[in-house]
Amino acid sequence: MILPELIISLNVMIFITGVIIPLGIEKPLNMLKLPLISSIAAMLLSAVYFFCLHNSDPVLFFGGNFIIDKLAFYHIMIVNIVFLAAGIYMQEYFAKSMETDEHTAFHYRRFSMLWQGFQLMLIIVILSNNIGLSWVAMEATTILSAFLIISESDSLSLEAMWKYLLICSVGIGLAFIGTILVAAGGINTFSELYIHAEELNPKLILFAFIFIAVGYGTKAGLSPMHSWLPDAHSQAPTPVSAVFSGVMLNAALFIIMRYLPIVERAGGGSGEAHSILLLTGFLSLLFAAVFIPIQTDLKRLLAYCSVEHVGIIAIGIGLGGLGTTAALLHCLNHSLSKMLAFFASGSVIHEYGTRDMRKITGLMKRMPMWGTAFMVSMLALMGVAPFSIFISEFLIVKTAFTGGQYLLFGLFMLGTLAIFISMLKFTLEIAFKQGKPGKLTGRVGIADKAIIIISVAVLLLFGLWLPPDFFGFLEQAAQIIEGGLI
Amino acid sequence: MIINICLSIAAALVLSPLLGGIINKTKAFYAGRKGSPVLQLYFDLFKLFRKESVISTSATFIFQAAPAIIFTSTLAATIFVPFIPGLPAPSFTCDFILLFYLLGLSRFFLIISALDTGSSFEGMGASREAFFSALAEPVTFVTILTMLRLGGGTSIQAAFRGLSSESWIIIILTAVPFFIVMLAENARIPFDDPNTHLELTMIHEVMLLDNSGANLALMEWAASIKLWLFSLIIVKILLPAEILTPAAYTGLTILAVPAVAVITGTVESVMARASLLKVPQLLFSAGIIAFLGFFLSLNQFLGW
Amino acid sequence: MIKFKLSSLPIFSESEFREKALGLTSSGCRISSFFASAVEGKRKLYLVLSDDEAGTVQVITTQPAAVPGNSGELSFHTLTTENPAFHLFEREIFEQSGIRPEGHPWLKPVRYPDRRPAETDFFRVEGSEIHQVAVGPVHAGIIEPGHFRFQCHGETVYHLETAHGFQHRGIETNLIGGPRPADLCKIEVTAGDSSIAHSTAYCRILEVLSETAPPARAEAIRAIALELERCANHIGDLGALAGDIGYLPTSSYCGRIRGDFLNMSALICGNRFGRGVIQPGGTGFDLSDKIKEQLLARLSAGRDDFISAVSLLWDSPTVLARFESTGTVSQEASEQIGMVGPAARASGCGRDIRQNHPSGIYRTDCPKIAVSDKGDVFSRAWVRWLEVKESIDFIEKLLQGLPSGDVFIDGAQKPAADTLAVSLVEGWRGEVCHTAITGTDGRFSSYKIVDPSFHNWFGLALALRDEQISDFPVCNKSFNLSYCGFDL
Amino acid sequence: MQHNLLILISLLIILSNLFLLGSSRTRAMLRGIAAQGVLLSILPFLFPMHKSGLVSIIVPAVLSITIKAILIPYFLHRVIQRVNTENALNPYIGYPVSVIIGLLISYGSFLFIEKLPFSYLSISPFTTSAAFASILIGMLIISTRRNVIAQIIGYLVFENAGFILGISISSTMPLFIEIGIMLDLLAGIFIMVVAVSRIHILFDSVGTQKLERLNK
Repeated sequence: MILPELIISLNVMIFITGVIIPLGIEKPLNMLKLPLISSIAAMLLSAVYFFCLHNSDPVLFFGGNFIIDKLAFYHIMIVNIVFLAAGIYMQEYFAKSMETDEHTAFHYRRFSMLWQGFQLMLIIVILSNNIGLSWVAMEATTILSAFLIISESDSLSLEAMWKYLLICSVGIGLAFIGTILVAAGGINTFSELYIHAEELNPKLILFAFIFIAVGYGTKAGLSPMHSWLPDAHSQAPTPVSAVFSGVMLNAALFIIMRYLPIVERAGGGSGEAHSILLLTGFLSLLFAAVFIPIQTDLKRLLAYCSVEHVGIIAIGIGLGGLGTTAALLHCLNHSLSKMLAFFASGSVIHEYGTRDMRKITGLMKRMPMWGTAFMVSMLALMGVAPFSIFISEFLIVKTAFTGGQYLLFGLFMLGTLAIFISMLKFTLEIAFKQGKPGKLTGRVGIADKAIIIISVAVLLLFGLWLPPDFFGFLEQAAQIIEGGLI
Repeated sequence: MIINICLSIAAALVLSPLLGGIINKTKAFYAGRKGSPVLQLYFDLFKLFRKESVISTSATFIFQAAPAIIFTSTLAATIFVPFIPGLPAPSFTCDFILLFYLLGLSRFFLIISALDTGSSFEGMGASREAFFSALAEPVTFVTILTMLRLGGGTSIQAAFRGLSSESWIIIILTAVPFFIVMLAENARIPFDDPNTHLELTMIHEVMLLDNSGANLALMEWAASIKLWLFSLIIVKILLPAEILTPAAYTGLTILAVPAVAVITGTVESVMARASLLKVPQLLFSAGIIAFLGFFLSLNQFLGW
Repeated sequence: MIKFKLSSLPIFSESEFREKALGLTSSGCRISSFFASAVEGKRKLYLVLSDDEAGTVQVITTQPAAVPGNSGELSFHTLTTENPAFHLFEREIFEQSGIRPEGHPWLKPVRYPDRRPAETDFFRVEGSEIHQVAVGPVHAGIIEPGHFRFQCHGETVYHLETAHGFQHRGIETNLIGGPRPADLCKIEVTAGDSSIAHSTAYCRILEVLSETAPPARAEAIRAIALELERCANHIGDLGALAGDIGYLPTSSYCGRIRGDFLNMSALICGNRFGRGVIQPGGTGFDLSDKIKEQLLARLSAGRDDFISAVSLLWDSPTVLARFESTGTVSQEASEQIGMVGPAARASGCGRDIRQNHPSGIYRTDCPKIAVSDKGDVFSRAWVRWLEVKESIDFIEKLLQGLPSGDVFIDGAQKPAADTLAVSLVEGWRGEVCHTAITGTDGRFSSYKIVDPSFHNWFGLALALRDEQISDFPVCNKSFNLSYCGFDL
Repeated sequence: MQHNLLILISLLIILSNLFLLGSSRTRAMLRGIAAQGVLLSILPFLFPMHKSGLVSIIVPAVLSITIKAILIPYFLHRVIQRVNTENALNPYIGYPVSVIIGLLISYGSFLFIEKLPFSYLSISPFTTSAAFASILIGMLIISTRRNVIAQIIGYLVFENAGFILGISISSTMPLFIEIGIMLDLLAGIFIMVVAVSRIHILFDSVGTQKLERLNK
């Protein structure tokens, strides 16, 4: 089967040319077109291999170092969608900030190159079957994305970048130790490891998984190693915040998902690995519940909200069964709504000139379009009924309840409720509190309108009616995590 | 046993002034100079013994008695580290305490004789000496304990017996801190500068400022015997006795002790003297290494 | 160098003088010299202020008022309380002329303990655990005499007071009535290691007073001699610093290299300290092409030796640990007390006469000024290291582009009458300031020398504050101030 | 012989860790970490049983000596020169105390290493426990130092621990991944170094106390 190799090579080539071309471009706006073009190309390619491979078994290629299966495909889709949307949004966003900032072509060139490298590395993370390669690519995302944070170069973003760099490097270092311990047996691909899992030393693998969970969990923003996340997400330029929240956290969780069946199979299904995820998931939820009410910065609020949702995904996977499917669905829902929320807040912050939520009032009247987008995305993030996050959260709660884990159920409800109340208060004040009169000139381009409308539509659609084919696809992907198909 | 004691004392008396000469020659080599003759200290001692002592009017009998006490107690300490293996040597339970307490006695008299002169410089030197030796003492005892732990006895002989080529890791972790202690106890760089003329920075030399003639000679001689003793202990740590015949071992020792002096001279040449504030840190590092050795000896990791 | 007709110098009233002095010193001017002089029986105060930014020198004068009830005694209101840089100058004025600075906080004699009725005890820190340590005037090494009194608490120094005057020779009084041919020899030994700096300053006074300009070749040779002196002394000090911390390699190599540089001076004039090179109106010696070639060869060898010997210092972590953060003088303190020379530049005050008040060859070309900002022993050593390298380059440049022509022009021996002249030279230790006043007969009625040590001794005291007493030798060496230059 | 060498290297690694914990001067720390890099590059030769072929021994050794002992210390040296870092930044835990903690950590890892599930994999418990102690000591340095360069060096200690573990217990990574790991490290340090110069330009200091404005 030569096809996947060809497609992946093409994909890599696209990004490599994408990284090289900006060197020859002078106009900043043109440099920013490139990420968009390569995202579209990547999107088309992934569509191609979806049609070729969506019904087949997992495909190994490049000497078994890469794999495409449903789980990987699903995540690739999320990566491509978010990057595409962010690529579109970016055009308007930087065009606006170009009017005021004194950034040189150098900044935009660097941004364009790093952005595409970042996307490529995320795709490699997801397609990798080799545990070492996963690690290398994950570490590379840290390195490449560090400078995306300080595109708006001021002291706070520099501080955020430093924390991101240091904490994530240490986290990834821990994951490295875990990776080595897993590879100690002499096998270093996920698929082989799963096949030979029963021959592995269960204690060793569990011990290694702790390192892996903490390590990649750091990058995923799971508590207690999440402290870089609010800083980096809030200080980065909005498109970067969107891909951090929407994609990078998922990708880090994705590696943990890859390890999960191996650990469980090695341990004879003892469920210890799941418990670790449950624990960190609840810790994250708790942290978010404590810190969200005291926020004043809009983007920090969204960042803590990411901690919450990553926690929820971890809880879903930790619960297993239907919870895993729900968690996968939650990945997409969260990415879409968080992306939209960041886009909206980015525009709002730009127009109001402040990130202090106490100073942003009367949004619905002053910026109707972005206001609506903001309202919808915030409501979705809170888990309000007609939107899709409600469905995924509901499924997770249901899993906990039907599984008889009432304590977990109670804790989950308590945490989400606390977050719901404080976020609702913030959202309502921003949207409807009497503010200064007069509309703001926030332009909304055609592309922006399209993003808003499509995202809202998908969020609503999945909330009201989940296509059975899609759900079936998700269930099959979840089976991989559960240890069924590989 | 008497023979061995006599030999130890004789070797210490005769050979010890050589070490200072070797150190100075080494330093001169690194500094690109010719340097004073290796036997310079012998000449100095000879000269000083022929001179009369001038004694400050403010000094009491302590000042006059101190040189003799310092000299004899330092010399007495040497008998516990026999020069020739194989022959019976004085050895009893916890004799290492006596050894270091004899050195302590000489230090005590050095300090009070310095204070006795009433000079402000010598007072400062005495207080520094007291402070730093208090820091060096625990390190010494930890290294001895490490060796005793391996040797399974409680005397110095047992301590040296315990070391073998098997336990080379312990040997390193004992010899290095002991070497640092040696530099501190014998007023070498980086702890003290034996060549300086700056009263305000000296430790050991400043305490001898008021001594002259035979008294000064005794003090200098005692200092070189102390250096000899410490070098000999280091050689004994580094060269486990079991590997050679007594004769060969003795020969090797005679070569190795000057080698320690050469190493000391090298250290003095490549390092600057540390600020007095840093001296506790240096001794602290020595202590850390000594403790590492002690921990390793506790668990017998060597069997791994 | 600059001169003023005495009649053109306005005499301010005391309050005007005070206002002007404080105003100028607070707006960037530095006290180069402050002294009392009796011209035609009227005792006046002369304050020489140099403005480093503008490169100008000003002189303001006043006539102090008589003390009521005591017709013979004069007094003025002290300026020390407003600006600490006046402290030592006022004490000196009181000692030399008897004009009392009223309200001076510590009116102790500077050199002669018995000349005036005054406080002679040392400043004492009270407390039962405070002890005093007295060092000198006779020291253990071969150094000049000076007394140091430390107020210590354990090993920590709370205060250091220096006492001088053990080798005063009365140079300033000796010069009155000059110029005489023998005076140059006295000037050359004002501070023996700064012969060139002092003799240049003296010759410039004579030249400006007689309006003779030395030929360009002479100016170049003067600069070469001055920079050689700087190199030799800095190298010697770097070696001595290494010796003080027991780092023998650099110490012994630098001792030799210093000799090499002294021998280069000897190559020019036959004397290792450059005696006789500088003459009023030019130089006493010319550089033949052979000597020039020889100098160039020796310089490049000397530079290699110097760099390899001193690099050992910077490569040795124990040396750096010993130097860094030892004996720190902050930039603020350095500005306040008016420090000069490498010590000031090590504290971040980039003042250098060669750049700020250039004369001679320095008007057209000037080595790069080395500045460091920590103010510790390391910085003072580092500044010297940079200066030596710069100076060697500068000497090479001068040698290669040596102007042709004579090295001497006659006529500098007849100063104008009734004139005040100031000359500033950057010696290796810092600013050397000579001020001369001529009487109606064209002879010196007053001659004032300020050696850089005069400005800097108090800096050493500040460097020692809250430091270990065992750090004194290395701090002292990093300043390496002159005793006889102070005592005069 | 090989066994003894392993013990010696482990011991030197532990001592260099303690040295790093105890030194306040960033330049001294730099020497310590470069020395560690040299020690690491000897290790691949001592675990030949894990490797197939000479290339897979030499490549990691050469990479480690060029990257860990030469390139990274060089970057850091350059940045230290540029930022003129202040040494007297009081750490959260004093130097002597952190050395004692480091000593106890090292001793503890000797004691407990046999109880950990991977001890059976290694032929030299000495090396493994040295690596394990390095992980903790690296984290200790990162979390207690206020100087960003010291933090980078702590991170390097931590990375070195991973390298030692990798060499001593597993070897199945394809060569291209080992190269990738090293290049990642190099790039990461390079980015950190660039960040440090920016921090220095913006804050005029490389202390972390000015990097504490973002919290909550």
